[in-house]
Amino acid sequence: MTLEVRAVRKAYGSVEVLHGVDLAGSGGDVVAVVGANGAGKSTLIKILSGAESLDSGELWLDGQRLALRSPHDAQAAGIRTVYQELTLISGLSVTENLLLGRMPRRAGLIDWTEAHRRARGLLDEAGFSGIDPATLAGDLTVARQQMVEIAKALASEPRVLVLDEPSAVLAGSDLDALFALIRRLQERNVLIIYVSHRLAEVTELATSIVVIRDGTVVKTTEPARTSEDELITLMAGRKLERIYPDARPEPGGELLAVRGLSRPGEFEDVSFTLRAGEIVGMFGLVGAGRSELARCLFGDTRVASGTVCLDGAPVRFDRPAAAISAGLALVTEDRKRTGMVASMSVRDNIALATLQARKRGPLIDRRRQKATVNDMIAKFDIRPGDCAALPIATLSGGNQQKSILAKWLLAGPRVLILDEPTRGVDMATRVDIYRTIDTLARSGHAVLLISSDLAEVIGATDRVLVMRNGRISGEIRSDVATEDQVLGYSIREAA
Amino acid sequence: MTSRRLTKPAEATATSSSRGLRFIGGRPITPMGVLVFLLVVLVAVMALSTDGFLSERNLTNLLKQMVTTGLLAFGMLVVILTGGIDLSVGSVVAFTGIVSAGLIADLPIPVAMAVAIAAGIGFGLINGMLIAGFNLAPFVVTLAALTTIRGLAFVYSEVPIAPSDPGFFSLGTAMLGPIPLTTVIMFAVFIAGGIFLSQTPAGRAIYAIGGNAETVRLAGISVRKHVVLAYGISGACAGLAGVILASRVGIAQPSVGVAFELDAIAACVIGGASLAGGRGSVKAAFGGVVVLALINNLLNLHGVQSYWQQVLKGLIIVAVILVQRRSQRRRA
Amino acid sequence: MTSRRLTKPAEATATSSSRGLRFIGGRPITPMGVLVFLLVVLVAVMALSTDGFLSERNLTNLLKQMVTTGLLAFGMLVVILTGGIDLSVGSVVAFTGIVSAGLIADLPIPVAMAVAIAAGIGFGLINGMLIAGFNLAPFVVTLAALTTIRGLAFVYSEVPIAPSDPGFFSLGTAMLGPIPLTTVIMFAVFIAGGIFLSQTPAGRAIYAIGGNAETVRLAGISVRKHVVLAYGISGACAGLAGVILASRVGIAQPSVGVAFELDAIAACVIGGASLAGGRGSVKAAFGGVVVLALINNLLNLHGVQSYWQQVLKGLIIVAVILVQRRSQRRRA
Amino acid sequence: SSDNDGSSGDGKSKSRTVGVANFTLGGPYFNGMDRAIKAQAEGKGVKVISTDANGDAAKLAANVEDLISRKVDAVIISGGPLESAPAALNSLKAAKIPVILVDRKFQTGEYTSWIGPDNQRIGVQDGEFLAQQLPQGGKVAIIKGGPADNSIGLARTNGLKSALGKDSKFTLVEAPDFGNWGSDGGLSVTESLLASHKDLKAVFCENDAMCLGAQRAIANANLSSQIIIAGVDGQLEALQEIAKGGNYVVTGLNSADQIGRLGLDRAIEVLDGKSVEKDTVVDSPQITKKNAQEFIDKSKS
Ligand SMILES: Nc1ncnc2c1ncn2[C@@H]1O[C@H](COP(=O)(O)OP(=O)(O)OP(=O)(O)O)[C@@H](O)[C@H]1O
Ligand SMILES: Nc1ncnc2c1ncn2[C@@H]1O[C@H](COP(=O)(O)OP(=O)(O)OP(=O)(O)O)[C@@H](O)[C@H]1O
Ligand SMILES: [Mg+2]
Ligand SMILES: [Mg+2]
Repeated sequence: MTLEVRAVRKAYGSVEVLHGVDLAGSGGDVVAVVGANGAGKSTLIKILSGAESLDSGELWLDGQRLALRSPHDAQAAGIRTVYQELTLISGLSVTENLLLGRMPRRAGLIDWTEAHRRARGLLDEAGFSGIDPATLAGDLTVARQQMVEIAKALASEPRVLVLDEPSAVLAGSDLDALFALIRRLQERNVLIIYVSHRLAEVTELATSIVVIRDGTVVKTTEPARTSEDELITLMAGRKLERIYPDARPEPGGELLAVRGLSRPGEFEDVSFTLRAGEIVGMFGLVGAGRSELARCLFGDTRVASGTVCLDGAPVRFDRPAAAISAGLALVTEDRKRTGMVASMSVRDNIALATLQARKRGPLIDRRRQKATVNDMIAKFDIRPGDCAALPIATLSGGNQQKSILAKWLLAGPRVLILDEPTRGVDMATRVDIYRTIDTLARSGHAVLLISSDLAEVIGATDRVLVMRNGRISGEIRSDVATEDQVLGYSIREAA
Repeated sequence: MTSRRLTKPAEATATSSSRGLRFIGGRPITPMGVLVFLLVVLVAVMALSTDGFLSERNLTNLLKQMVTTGLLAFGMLVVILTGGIDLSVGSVVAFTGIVSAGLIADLPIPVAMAVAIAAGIGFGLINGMLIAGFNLAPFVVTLAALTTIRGLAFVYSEVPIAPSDPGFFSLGTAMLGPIPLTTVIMFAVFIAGGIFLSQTPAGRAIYAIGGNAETVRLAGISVRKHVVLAYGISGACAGLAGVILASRVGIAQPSVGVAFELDAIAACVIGGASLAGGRGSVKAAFGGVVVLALINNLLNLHGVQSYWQQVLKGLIIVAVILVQRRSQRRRA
Repeated sequence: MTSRRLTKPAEATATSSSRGLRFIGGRPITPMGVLVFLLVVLVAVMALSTDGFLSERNLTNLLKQMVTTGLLAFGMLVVILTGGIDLSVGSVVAFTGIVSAGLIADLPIPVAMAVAIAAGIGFGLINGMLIAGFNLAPFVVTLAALTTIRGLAFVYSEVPIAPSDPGFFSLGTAMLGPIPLTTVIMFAVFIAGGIFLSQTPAGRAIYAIGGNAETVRLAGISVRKHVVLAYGISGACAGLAGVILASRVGIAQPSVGVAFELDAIAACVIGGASLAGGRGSVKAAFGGVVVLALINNLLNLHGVQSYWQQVLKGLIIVAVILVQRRSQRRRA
Repeated sequence: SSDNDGSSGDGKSKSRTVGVANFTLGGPYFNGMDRAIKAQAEGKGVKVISTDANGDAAKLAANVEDLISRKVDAVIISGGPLESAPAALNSLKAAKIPVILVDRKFQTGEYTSWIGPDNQRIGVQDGEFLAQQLPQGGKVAIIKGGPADNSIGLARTNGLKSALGKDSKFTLVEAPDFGNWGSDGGLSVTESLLASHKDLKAVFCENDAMCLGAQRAIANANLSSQIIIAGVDGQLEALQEIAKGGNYVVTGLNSADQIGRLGLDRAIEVLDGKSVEKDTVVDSPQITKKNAQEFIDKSKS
């Protein structure tokens, strides 16, 4: 069983985003595809899965030329894809999502007991036994939805399984389960194409690694014959001398002080402070309650008990607008649902939080707005560079994320709360983001960096707060912290 | 740098929005509860505030009067579940009514009625093909259909047709004991429809399409086919309603049925259906139909003046969906 | 339940329909191009097929007769952009018309008209508050409003009111050269509205809300306030339309304006607006208004009988949106 | 609740309840009728329950059923454009409740008594008057209220045609579009008409409401001196225009007030067991500049 991608080219409108990409693999391989945001990974995958047509080039499966006109053709050929974006039907049970179009029936009617049994089987086989097939897909956390997506893809016993950043929303045991699954599939001689920004897992899993930069394959190699540093350099096209910035000077006075903050069912008795000029990391297991805390600090949900002080003065935000005008900003963890307006242009999205800021009379000063937005696009190196007028939906995941950061930086916040800001973001871009928040901190801002990435949560911060079951379970200075310590705080069950 | 992640096994699935609910074929039954409550209240109010209400005649009237809205509401629900809407049902009622009355001149009554209903199905299928085939906005397509089909009804006969053959009235007037035949037919439609939507692959596909058409397509289910089917069902219900109405009134008018679609839609939404698609239950839609019928009956029995009736009806509908929403909120 | 459907049909078509297009303030200008083409064709057909068309009188009629739909269409567009819909405009037209005619008995004409328009705004704001404040389905809220406000119009006066003071007619009948004053007012509304939607923070917020209300809220913009504003604008336009219509006809009837909302919505959609919200342009909506007016005019000049007019109108509307869609497809 | 009370059971067994089933109250003529019935009932000490079917035949049937539930003693049906209402009539027959039809006589079904105008006759009157006014003939436009499922309008138009049609001096043009019985419709239809027929000599509308709109369109086109107008009903605003002696020259009285009052009286007579005329045609005097004022005074009083 062999798959070959030969000299594939693809252009959107006038912009060519793939300039002749080659890729090959055979049953049992795990071909990792890595590259910077906007490099063309998802596009390549959309072509493999029949979702996009290729302009030129060829796809060969077992010596047969594939002509994929629709995802359906791809599935018929045995190629199944789990997309970067979740596609479950939130209103239907997990069972129906898994067996969509293949529900067992008796006398024309659906046989629910049999259906649930089969769904159960699929989940167990995939190693995701924790999920109850009878729940609504919409009621699962993103992580769990992702697992159902994968189980669904396996249900049709594909010969090629394509995974686009499956680990972006997975963590811990879920991730381990995924890896175990991938290994089982390898033994079943399935070819796996695996897109990820997590070089660690790439080097751990892959049998071969394809590095794409700006739509061309710059190198095809194997884990044994390369290093993370080399990969990063190849992806970025330049040497990233240092990932995390130098230590910052001793922070200034207390900017944000949280005391005994609680929201029953979400988080309990949370206390911490942010000082001017410091970056504080917040680690925790998915579901620990960090996002809820962030949303509450930002005035999106009401404080049940406890106090929040800004510059020593108690504040109580009843809506995000209040928090923003007080100098807070929140980059949410869920780009598509709460981060951007897909139907609008990049410019409209970047300007969204500052519509009132640049006006001439009652009207928006279009010229100044354009200028400031273009500055941001340049500053964050958002690709393609002339995207201001494009709908943000056409940008790659990482570039969308940068646009959202740009939106908030325009609002000129003093306290910046980032919830998983580097999810699905490539290393070079991460470095940009670390730099940006570092400069912000140095200019007297305070940053709360919520992240599930141990290395980053320690490396990019001054202190690390750890959350477990909605409570702060520990705090460590980053310069002395070890990953095991932080992890320990996050999982150790209370005595 | 390694980036390992962990999660506590305890991090189980269900989030707040579903806590404490049971599911049928994977869809929540909450709105139903609220409706039942609402209905009990309404009935109590009416039984106490008016003496006419519980009289057999009035109850029979109620049963008769909910048939048209009921049939249209079921068809509308199916369409709404796909994320669409069918504004043309009122015109289809007019067209099928007048055609059925016109045809019995040359055809046996059952055949004439069958032909009329078939015409209704035809209109529905055309709507569906335009919407699914060219992916046009259902609102506009069926809006255009509303105009066109109304026009065709007049083209077929400018003047009302009052068949002399008493057999034509039997469908609309026959009683099974205290219950009108037409009401029984409506119940049958709702029961069959309920099973169709919750227990058959096609029914579930219709729900799924309303949820995420793209995913359904990838699952190898023909979205087009099922959307067309949905509008076909709506057309069938409208056709049946048209024939029944003509037979009940005893005279078929090309001008009948204006704004019928609005009550049907209102019934579905009162029943907690989401116009975005994917959410809604047959039971609850039926509840919505009953609520509307009770409101009308209440206002009539209290002899509220016509214009005030309109004013109050609007206000009551808002009140009802407010209660619905509140209850959903509390659960969420 | 939280929907994590990232490939909602809406979004999917959103990108696909816009891929490779130039954008103005985030919305595609294609539908405009198609419309212009359509208009040219229609006008050519009419100029050639009828002698009456280019007569000054006929052109003046055209200008007069598009005013009501035009005003309603702009208000409707604003509401549609937020992802809502306003079915109550027809009733608001009736209410404000009759109230303005009634009040001039005791008030100076401009004041009376202002009061009436204010009432229209009031209705709009109430709609908006119910919809945004309790997040109820716009369709049902404004449907209830349609009934209630119609009732109120009759409660205010069952019989038509024909003011004797000729000053009442001047608004509706004054001409600026060959162009009716009312038409000028409509143009003014569209121009001001265009600037409002594309150049002011509130306007952009309304677009954004239609795209993703959650994001807008977290960007510190009050969704509620802007949705209420949108319905207020729709109410204002309906109020203005009502006053103008009454003044033009010279007699205000509580029964006027039935189904006006449908033409307004049709105009927006012919103009390429998406009923899902976030997408639509003022220019294009105006194009839609003109197309509808031309269709009516064409059928009248050709003396097409009324129900055939209905049939053809429906078919033409479908044809028009088919052309729209195709063109978008081709570019996609 | 015991059977013998019902809505009529407010103490004195003498008191009667008459139900009114209106097909629509959406037009001045019809709610004029409704008000006349109530006004007359006031005087006679009869209770009236009025219902409105919003132009929906099925709802009319339903309303009648509701009225029966409320044990009315008689039902007056103002059927508007409705040709017939078998269901309603049947259930009333079954309940042995007398039925008085006002304005509209149903083609089919049994009723106790009918009181209404002769619409054909009114059309003829208008036609004859126009003939006098336009000795050398000319183009006469006809504006219909709605589709021919409303034979009231049809009768009026046919009346006019029978008066003018045979005379070769006259050419009749029917407006392609309906005026929907409202002034706004009358206005826009006339506007379109004038665009293609500048040489009109007269406009006939199936009711006065549309004439009022037509008159405005004609005025806006500065053709008031050229085009005269004829209508039907005797709506107050129309009478006032006619009295002014402008181009609105004639209408035929179809008095909702008169018919409504007679209708209620008829109902009472029936309930009193008097024997009554089956069909009563209310005569429809022609109203012109000469006699307009007296009718205005009458309707004011
Ligand atoms: N629908 C589209 N229309 C226009 N351009 C597009 C479209 N989809 C993607 N692109 C462009 O194609 C390029 C590659 O996008 P792609 O999503 O493949 O990047 P990626 O490698 O997946 O990035 P990421 O790691 O952020 O997901 C980007 O420049 C993006 O802007
Ligand atoms: N309302 C929601 N519906 C669906 N998924 C959600 C919702 N809120 C959060 N999620 C996703 O579910 C996962 C668990 O998030 P949740 O907010 O429940 O805990 P959390 O505080 O985000 O966890 P963490 O501490 O990692 O942020 C996250 O991946 C998040 O993106
Ligand atoms: Mg990608
Ligand atoms: Mg989170």
